[in-house]
Amino acid sequence: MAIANSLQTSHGSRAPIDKPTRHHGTVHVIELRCKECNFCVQFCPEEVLEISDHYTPRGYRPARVKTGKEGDCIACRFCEHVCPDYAIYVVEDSP
Amino acid sequence: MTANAEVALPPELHPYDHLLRSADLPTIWCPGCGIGTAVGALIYGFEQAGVPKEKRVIVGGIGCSSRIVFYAKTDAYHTTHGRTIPFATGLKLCNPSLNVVAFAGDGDLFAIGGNHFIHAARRNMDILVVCINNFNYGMTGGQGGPTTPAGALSTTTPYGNPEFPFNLPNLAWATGATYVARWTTLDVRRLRNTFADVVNRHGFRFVEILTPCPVSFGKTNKIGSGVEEMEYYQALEVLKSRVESTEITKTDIELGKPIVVGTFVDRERETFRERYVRVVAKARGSKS
Amino acid sequence: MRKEVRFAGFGGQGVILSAFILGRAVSVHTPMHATMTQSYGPESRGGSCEADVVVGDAEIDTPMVTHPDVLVLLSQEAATKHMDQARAASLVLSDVDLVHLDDDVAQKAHQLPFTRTADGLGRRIVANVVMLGAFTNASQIVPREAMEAALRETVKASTRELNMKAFDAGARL
Amino acid sequence: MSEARSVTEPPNLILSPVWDRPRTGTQFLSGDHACAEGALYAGCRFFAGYPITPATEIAERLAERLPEVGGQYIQMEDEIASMIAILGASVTGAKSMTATSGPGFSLMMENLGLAYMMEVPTVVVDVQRGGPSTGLPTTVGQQDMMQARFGPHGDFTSISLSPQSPQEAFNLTIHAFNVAERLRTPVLLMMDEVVGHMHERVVIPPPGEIPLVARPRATVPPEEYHTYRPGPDLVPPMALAGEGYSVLFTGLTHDEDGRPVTTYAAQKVLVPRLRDKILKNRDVYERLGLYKTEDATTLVVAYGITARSARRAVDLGREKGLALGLFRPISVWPFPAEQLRSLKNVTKIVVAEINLGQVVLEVRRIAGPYAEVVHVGNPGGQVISPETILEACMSPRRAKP
Repeated sequence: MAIANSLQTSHGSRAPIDKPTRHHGTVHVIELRCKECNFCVQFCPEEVLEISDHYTPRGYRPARVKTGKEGDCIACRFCEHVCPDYAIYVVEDSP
Repeated sequence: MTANAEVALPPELHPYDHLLRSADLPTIWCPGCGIGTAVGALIYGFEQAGVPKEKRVIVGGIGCSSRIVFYAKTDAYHTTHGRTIPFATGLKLCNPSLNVVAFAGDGDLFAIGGNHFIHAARRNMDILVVCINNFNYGMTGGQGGPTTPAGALSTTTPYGNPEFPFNLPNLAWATGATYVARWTTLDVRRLRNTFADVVNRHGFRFVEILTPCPVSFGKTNKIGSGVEEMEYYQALEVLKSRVESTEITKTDIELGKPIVVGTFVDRERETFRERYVRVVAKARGSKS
Repeated sequence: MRKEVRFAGFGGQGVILSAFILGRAVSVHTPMHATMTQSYGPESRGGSCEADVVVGDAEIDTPMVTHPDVLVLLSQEAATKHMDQARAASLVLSDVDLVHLDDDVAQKAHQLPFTRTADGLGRRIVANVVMLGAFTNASQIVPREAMEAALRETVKASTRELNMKAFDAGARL
Repeated sequence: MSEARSVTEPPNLILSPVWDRPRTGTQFLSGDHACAEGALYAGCRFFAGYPITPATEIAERLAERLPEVGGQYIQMEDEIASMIAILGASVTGAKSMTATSGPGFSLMMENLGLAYMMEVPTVVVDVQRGGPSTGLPTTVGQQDMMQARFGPHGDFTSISLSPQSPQEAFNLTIHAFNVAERLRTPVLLMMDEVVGHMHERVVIPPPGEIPLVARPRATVPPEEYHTYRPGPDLVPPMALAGEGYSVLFTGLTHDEDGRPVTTYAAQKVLVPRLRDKILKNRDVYERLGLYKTEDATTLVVAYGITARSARRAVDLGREKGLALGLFRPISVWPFPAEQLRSLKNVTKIVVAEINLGQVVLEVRRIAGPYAEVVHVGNPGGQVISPETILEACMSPRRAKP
């Protein structure tokens, strides 16, 4: 992290690494699979996600959609693709 | 947001559940490990490329990466340490209709199995080799290996690694691979597209995936958690869509230095199989 | 009946091929049994070389030759090494131009010009086939037709005629 | 090439294996070449190997012959790769083989263990030479017999066959494939340098005359199939790669679905079954050569080339009025213990083998309580002579301590 910081990575750099199509989606989290790795939270381009404050039986706090951000998902699916645990996915809202 | 922990989940939720041995989830991988991301990308590649389910074969060796066989629902062979490639070789040769992926870690493929890698590349064996490079032996607790950066700390390089690591794309190129790419798990979309592109191709194809190993490598080297290692990649990644062969030596990985990612090699060469079929024709023709 | 035959010379003389042809003649073209073994060294040319054939009318038990009945000596080194065996053997053939035998052995041996005859045919390489012709005649272990058939099957088609000629020349020595 | 395949052919080789070039009839072949022809006859269409004296002739013969029959020969980078490549081949249904000698055999041990654990049929030939280490590359030994029995780590049961002639090398290679397929296990063909290099008459029958055995295959639909659920004979039917079963094979201790379960509970189900699968199916593989044993009081136990000296020793002894007999385990492992015990008149056993005492340990374990067991051997490099064996048979009984 120290090295990353020294290269002045800021929260402003949370651009997706390629351009998503502008859609809207609903995020689903399978909490029992989530290991609180934070990949989805950290790399969601719209900062839709956060870590919840409750624990799963395995002792992790699963990711969840921030209150008030439910409509902000652009269905880029980066969270779904980057999740190493198949714990999060997006259902695209029908246009 | 859906269920909380107490509610029984429907058996299929995630779009990949039918492609996973989902009853065995969650995986054994540590929080912040990127192997699962790579596995998902490979599954996507199979799907996107339209590889029939019964034709998918994954061969793993020993180590964290090889555990793919317990989660991806394909014909799956969990073999011995270092021997993914020769097992895949025999398998592919005897049933060329199968789509065979050797999926293993950096220690498996390049330390104990290094000889097999270079020879399979030399023969242009028809397999896709995926290397999860997390710079150390994760499963056994973080020992140094053939890709541990010079100076990096591990349980067996407590004063900093005195050795130089392999540059894997360079090695693969030099020994004959027809396709070579390097991505990090942060580049998941490019990684997925790469798999979709190469699973159906012929020849010896090699994809290196730089993967966070927070518990062993990341913590020891003050990079931090999985997500912090991802940020480290984000900060240091330099994308080169196509590196000329003369430039491939400049893709070495050093701690704290830029990491070149991209597709480095994409070339045609006759495969072992193609050449052997001619041997058969000659043997049968000349002896009849 | 059990007959032990030893061919001894140096690598490159066709020692092993000679034993092979004898073994094949017996095994494929007669109802008798034959076992061929060979000393096998890291050098393929120039070193000493032996090949043994045991011929019997029953299945051969041990294939190891300890007291050869027939001894064929194609080099001085082989002759020197096997002189005692030659003394005990009932039949000894040697190349007269390459091998000097002790007097007592020389008395009973068939000392014949295998190499010289082959040179006369224009190809020294068939000296062993000349020898086989002489061997077949002198030993009477295996019918000549069987030997000729095995020889024909073993050598390349392009050299068949030369080899048959060499065999014939040997048989007339 | 034709799509038509005979039933004896492995199902998946796109090269369309054919068996239109059998070299049948009476031939004069070395043991190595006879072994190669036996493999072809048995339906082997994949060979991966690395050259090593005195097994190289097997590779050479198959490099020439396999492409003739639509099969494949591949020279691997080492014996480790060879051993595991034949396992990869076998999981597709192909019959596969490798051949080596002592040093290479040592390198194969880990993946031989994997074959036992994953229950992958294959055949491994070891043409034994003198060891340890590089030892005597070009001369005879029988010093790998305990490695054949106990080489890989962990508990497993080896089936090892030992031919005494080229004809038997041909026949036993076919038998080895049949046993491997039938029991889903690797089978070892323990030859020796003399048998490997020796030439004799070998009669190769027309295709079909020697029956071939196919491995038990999955017949139920995938959703009802369990990768490692054994049949009544303790052998699990095998689903091949590409058949749609999403099979899971692992070298880890596993449950009936192939899932890793690294517990004592799983281990104590799996590993004893792997043993019992072999021990309870003796009729599948056991072969024994007996010579004049009916009234024998002194028995020579010998295998491979040594058995031929032993046979001569028995004849020489009989000429002297001694009640000698030959007990030749053709399947050396598991040792035919019951047959040995059934020879009630025997009071002395001479075990002749070209080593300093290997199979004798097993014979002593079996017969030690009722017979004097003597070893006659050498450290490799030469065949034991009939006279040496006879002498051991005639030496006075040791005084009991």
